[in-house]
Amino acid sequence: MTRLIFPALIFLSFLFLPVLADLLGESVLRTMGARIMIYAICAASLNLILGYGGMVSFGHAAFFGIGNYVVGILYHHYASGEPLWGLIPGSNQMLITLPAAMLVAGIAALIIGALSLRTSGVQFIMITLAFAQMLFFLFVSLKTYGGEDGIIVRRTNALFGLNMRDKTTVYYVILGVATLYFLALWRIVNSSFGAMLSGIRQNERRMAAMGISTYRYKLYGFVLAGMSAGLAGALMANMLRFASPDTMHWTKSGEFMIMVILGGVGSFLGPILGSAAFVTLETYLAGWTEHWPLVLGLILLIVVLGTRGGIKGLIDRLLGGRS
Amino acid sequence: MKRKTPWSLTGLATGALMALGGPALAEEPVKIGMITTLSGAVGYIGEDIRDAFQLAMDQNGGKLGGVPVELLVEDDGFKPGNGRQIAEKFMYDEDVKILTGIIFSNIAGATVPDVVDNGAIYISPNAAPSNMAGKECHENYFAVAWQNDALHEATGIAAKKMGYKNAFALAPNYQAGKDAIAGFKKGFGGEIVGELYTQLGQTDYSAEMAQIRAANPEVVFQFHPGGMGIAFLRQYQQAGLLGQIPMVLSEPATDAVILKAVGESAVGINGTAHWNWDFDNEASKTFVAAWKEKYGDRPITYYASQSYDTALLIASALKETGGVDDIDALRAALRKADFDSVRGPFEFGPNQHPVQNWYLVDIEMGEAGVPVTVTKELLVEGFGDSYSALCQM
Amino acid sequence: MTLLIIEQLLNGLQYGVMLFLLAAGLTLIFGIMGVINLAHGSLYMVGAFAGTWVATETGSFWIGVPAALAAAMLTGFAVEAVVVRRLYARDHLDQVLATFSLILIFNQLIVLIFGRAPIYTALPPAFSESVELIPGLFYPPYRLLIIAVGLLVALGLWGLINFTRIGMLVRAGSTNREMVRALGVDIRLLYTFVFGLGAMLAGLAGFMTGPILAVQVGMGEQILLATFVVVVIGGVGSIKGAFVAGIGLGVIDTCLRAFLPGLLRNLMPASEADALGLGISSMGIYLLMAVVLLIRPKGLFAVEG
Amino acid sequence: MTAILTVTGLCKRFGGLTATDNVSLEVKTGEIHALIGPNGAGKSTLINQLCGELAPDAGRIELGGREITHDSPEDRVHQGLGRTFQITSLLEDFTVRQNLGLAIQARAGGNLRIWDRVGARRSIWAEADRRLGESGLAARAGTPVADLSHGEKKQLELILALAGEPRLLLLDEPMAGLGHVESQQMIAGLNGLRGHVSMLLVEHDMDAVFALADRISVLVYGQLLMTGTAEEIRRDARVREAYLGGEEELC
Repeated sequence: MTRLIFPALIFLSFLFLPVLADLLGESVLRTMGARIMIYAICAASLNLILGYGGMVSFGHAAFFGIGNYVVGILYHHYASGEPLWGLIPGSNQMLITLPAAMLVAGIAALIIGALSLRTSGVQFIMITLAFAQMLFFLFVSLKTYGGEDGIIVRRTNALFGLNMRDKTTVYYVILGVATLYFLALWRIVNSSFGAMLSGIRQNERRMAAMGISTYRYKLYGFVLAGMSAGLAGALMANMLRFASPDTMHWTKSGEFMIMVILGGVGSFLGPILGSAAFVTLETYLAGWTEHWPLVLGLILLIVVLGTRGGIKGLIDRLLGGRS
Repeated sequence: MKRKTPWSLTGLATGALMALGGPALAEEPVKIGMITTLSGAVGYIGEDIRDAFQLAMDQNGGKLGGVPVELLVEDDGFKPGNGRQIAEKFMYDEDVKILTGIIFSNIAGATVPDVVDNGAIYISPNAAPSNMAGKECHENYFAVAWQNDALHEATGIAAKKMGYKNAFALAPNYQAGKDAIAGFKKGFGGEIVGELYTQLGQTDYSAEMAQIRAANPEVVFQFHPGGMGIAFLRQYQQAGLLGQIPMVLSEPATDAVILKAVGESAVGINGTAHWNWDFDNEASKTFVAAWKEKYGDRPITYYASQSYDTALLIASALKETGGVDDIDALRAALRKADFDSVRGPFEFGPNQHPVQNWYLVDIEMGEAGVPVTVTKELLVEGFGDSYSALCQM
Repeated sequence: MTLLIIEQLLNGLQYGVMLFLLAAGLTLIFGIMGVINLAHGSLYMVGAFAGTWVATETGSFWIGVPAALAAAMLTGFAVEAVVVRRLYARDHLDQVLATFSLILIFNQLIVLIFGRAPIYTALPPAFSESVELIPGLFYPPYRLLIIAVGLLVALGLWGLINFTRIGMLVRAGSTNREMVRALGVDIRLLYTFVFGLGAMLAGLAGFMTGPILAVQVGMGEQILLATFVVVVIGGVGSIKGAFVAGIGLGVIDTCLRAFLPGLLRNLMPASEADALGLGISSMGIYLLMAVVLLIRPKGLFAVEG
Repeated sequence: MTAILTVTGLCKRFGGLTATDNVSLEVKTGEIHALIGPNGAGKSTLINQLCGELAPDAGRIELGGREITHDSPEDRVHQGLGRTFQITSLLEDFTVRQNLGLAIQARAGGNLRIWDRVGARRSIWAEADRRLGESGLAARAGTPVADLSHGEKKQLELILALAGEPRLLLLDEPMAGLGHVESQQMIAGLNGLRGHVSMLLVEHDMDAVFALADRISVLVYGQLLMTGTAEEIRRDARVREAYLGGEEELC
């Protein structure tokens, strides 16, 4: 039972965060909370392939950005009334846009993964980066969808007749999706497939000697991770009511990696902690000094040089011995 | 080398106030939230926006229009998501009713709709993308600088007026680049003998230089903001094209900081401007003198003038309303634009974007060995933008 | 037309040797120490700022050269001693995060010291006017200088690697790290040397490009990705690969931009040709890397081992 | 007796070096067949071709009468080929039991399922516990592999390979690095498998080879020198020369 305490604590903090924000008069906490949850979904999906599967993808923002744009593009066609390619009607229904974002991101991950996974090591890092950059340049040059100015989504997608103009409602929708996502991720990590993925990270040669065709499993994991990142991107488009190519810039991929490492690679809750730490640092440092990148850089450097296993590792050590 | 300038003190003071978060001053000041970009290669623009606004406040003892104001500044880190979050913080936690400062269209796109939907006023000192000038216009959204397209249309008009019959146009392959060439064509109306798109962030333009030389146009128009533009101009000179084929530039390619970095490679090029440091009006002279006194030989950019104008506009409205409690009154006061702009004549069009004059400028070598823009003639009077027709307020 | 092709080839060569200067250091650091150094672009920036500052203060471009080299090398030594040394035994992830932090730190330090505005770099006076190489072909001599310096450095590196004891160790190190340790060599000294050398080449590249490009904060990141592409295409750890891939990429990138839209226009309507040509050339280097890796997953001149 | 493994005319060259030179070899069903040879004779290269990590330049490999020359390593495993690694290659973060569980899971299939719970696949864990119980590692079931001794790792290598229920087991120096007592245990363990699974044993420890092998093949400079019983090998002059010329001693 004790191992449930920590996740429950995290869930409860997010549940009561808006209340706390109102009490303290710090409503920025609510926005931060929503961003943390969305980034946590994306970082956790990266952690699935990177921490559990050992695939260091430097292009994860591509799928985040695709999810972002699916919501933006569907809204654009919904608002203009013209179907995409004369076929696909636009939509502002979250029950349609979110699955659509996951689907499109999943297809992109299938194609990119199928090609990239033929390489490994540094080459894999670079080829995933290359694909993400190609997508970035593609979207920057798409005139119909605003190019680098992005798409303004005037209204958050509708869901069950909820009042989505209310920011707290949107917050709880995001919390709901994030909770479902992490429950699902928990199942995936502990499934037959999850065990295989973990084995592949530890020793691919051994897995082959057990008769496992590692490529298929890695690709499957890559697609699952891509879909989750697409989900996160779609939520981000709903929260910001905006989609733009900066969501797929290579520095965004870098930030997701930072969150994973900061939180603790391969630990289930690590990405949540890492995303929380990163967003909090960025927000409060920027409010504190205009030279915040310097301070942020120093903190990250100290964390990576001084600790192993990120924040999760640190907490475990403080709580005594479990690693 | 330019070292740290005194603004850091005011910056620190604002920071300290924000950290304390309390109403420390005797008279509750009107808070103005400034979201701007201080990070990275474009950070100098944010620096100018912030410092010019502060300058206007300092000239009046920390007041605008007789009302004490407090300027809250935060760096958006060139990220739309951060801009949006800072806006929420300003509006909900600091109860800010007037926001300003955003430089880039993509950050404005993520931030401004949220601000105006919340009943706060947003006054843009720079970015003014076409959608927000047209269909998505809003009564709480004002643009002080220009509409994005107008910049390049004015340059096209300049090329036409200078008698060129054909032109070669280049811009990076992204939305603003395409808009720039479209705007130029619209104003120019002549033959385009070559149209080239470069990569965003490209550093080497030698391939383009050879193509320009091969096409041998009467005039070259190019729009490469920031570092790309510096590289382009230097390579244009090194390729021996400067002085051979004339060039016209839009305002963002000729700001004083860029000219200083480009050096002699910019001399002889024509530009367009809605404000220049040598303007002969009282407001402009006061501004330039105050800047020189405070910042010495730090280049004075048109970005700074826009932010200064923004402060003057806010001052004119506050003078009338005395505060921000009545947003409707504030909006009505802003709409009048009853202030002496550093650029001379200024009024808002129906979409609350400027209607103003554009001028032709020459780039000449200044006394300090740094090129400067020199105003030549009036190009077009009372110029607005074509999107206002789409705006239904 | 022939003149245009020659000119574009020269342009490509110049861009290529620049990429080579950066990639040579990166590929050695990569190959020998197994460290992914995202901060390599920061060393390039440090070289550019330090060299330009000294050149402006003294009024002589040439005094800027040793200043750029020294500043970049010393920064390189410091980075190696304080940060990178602790990363040798770590995985790629920690290296990426640590060197990413270094980018943030270096960029902001440059802002603190030099301010946010880009700074001006003067051309050496003798190189400011175009020269007529062959009748009808005018070319900026400064670019010829860069080509010459780049090729000289390549020659020097070739000599260093093939004919000196240090070079022997470097070669051995990029194929088999354990072997160098077994030889009883102070591996730490070798690492410091290689890192310093790489930093110096990056600083040289930064200073040399100053008069052509903009010397500004964040200039390193613009070129960083292209440099990594060169390293990966050439094969990690291979100087020869960096040379071939750097020049190849420079020439291909330049020629794609120069000739592709024109060629495509012969095949299809102009607007489609422009759109396609544009797409291919802006994704060009990434596309090329993806294709190379799909055919040769370890790059063109992968070091065995 | 039929052959479980038939190798015909296998060749592999690295640049100018011929590492495998027209090797033909047969392992009969049920036998323990040892492959010996001095260092650099090409034993590892041969093993790697048999298990599919290296592609041969020429020749043919058959397992139980079915050609597997161009099959991937995974497919060979499905055909009934198991192997152990010379340098132990295990899942270091997992416990002994988890390692074994994964090996059984790999054989059992159904591993692309993301909605089941691997902990709830009872048959797997029952089998894992049974196999551990039969081995000497039962007491170490919950120990992470990283904490095992070298001998224990070698043992686990064997257990994992057997969990795949192979018809033919390729054993790449199972005695390497073991102490005397551990070696004896390993020999006893392998002896106990005689008749249940065919084995091709690559080994330097001649005591072990002579104690275990039904037949021995000698590989020198990539070529197969001879195949015979322990007695025939011991007596052969060419074998003696090959070994005396090298650094190692026979017996």
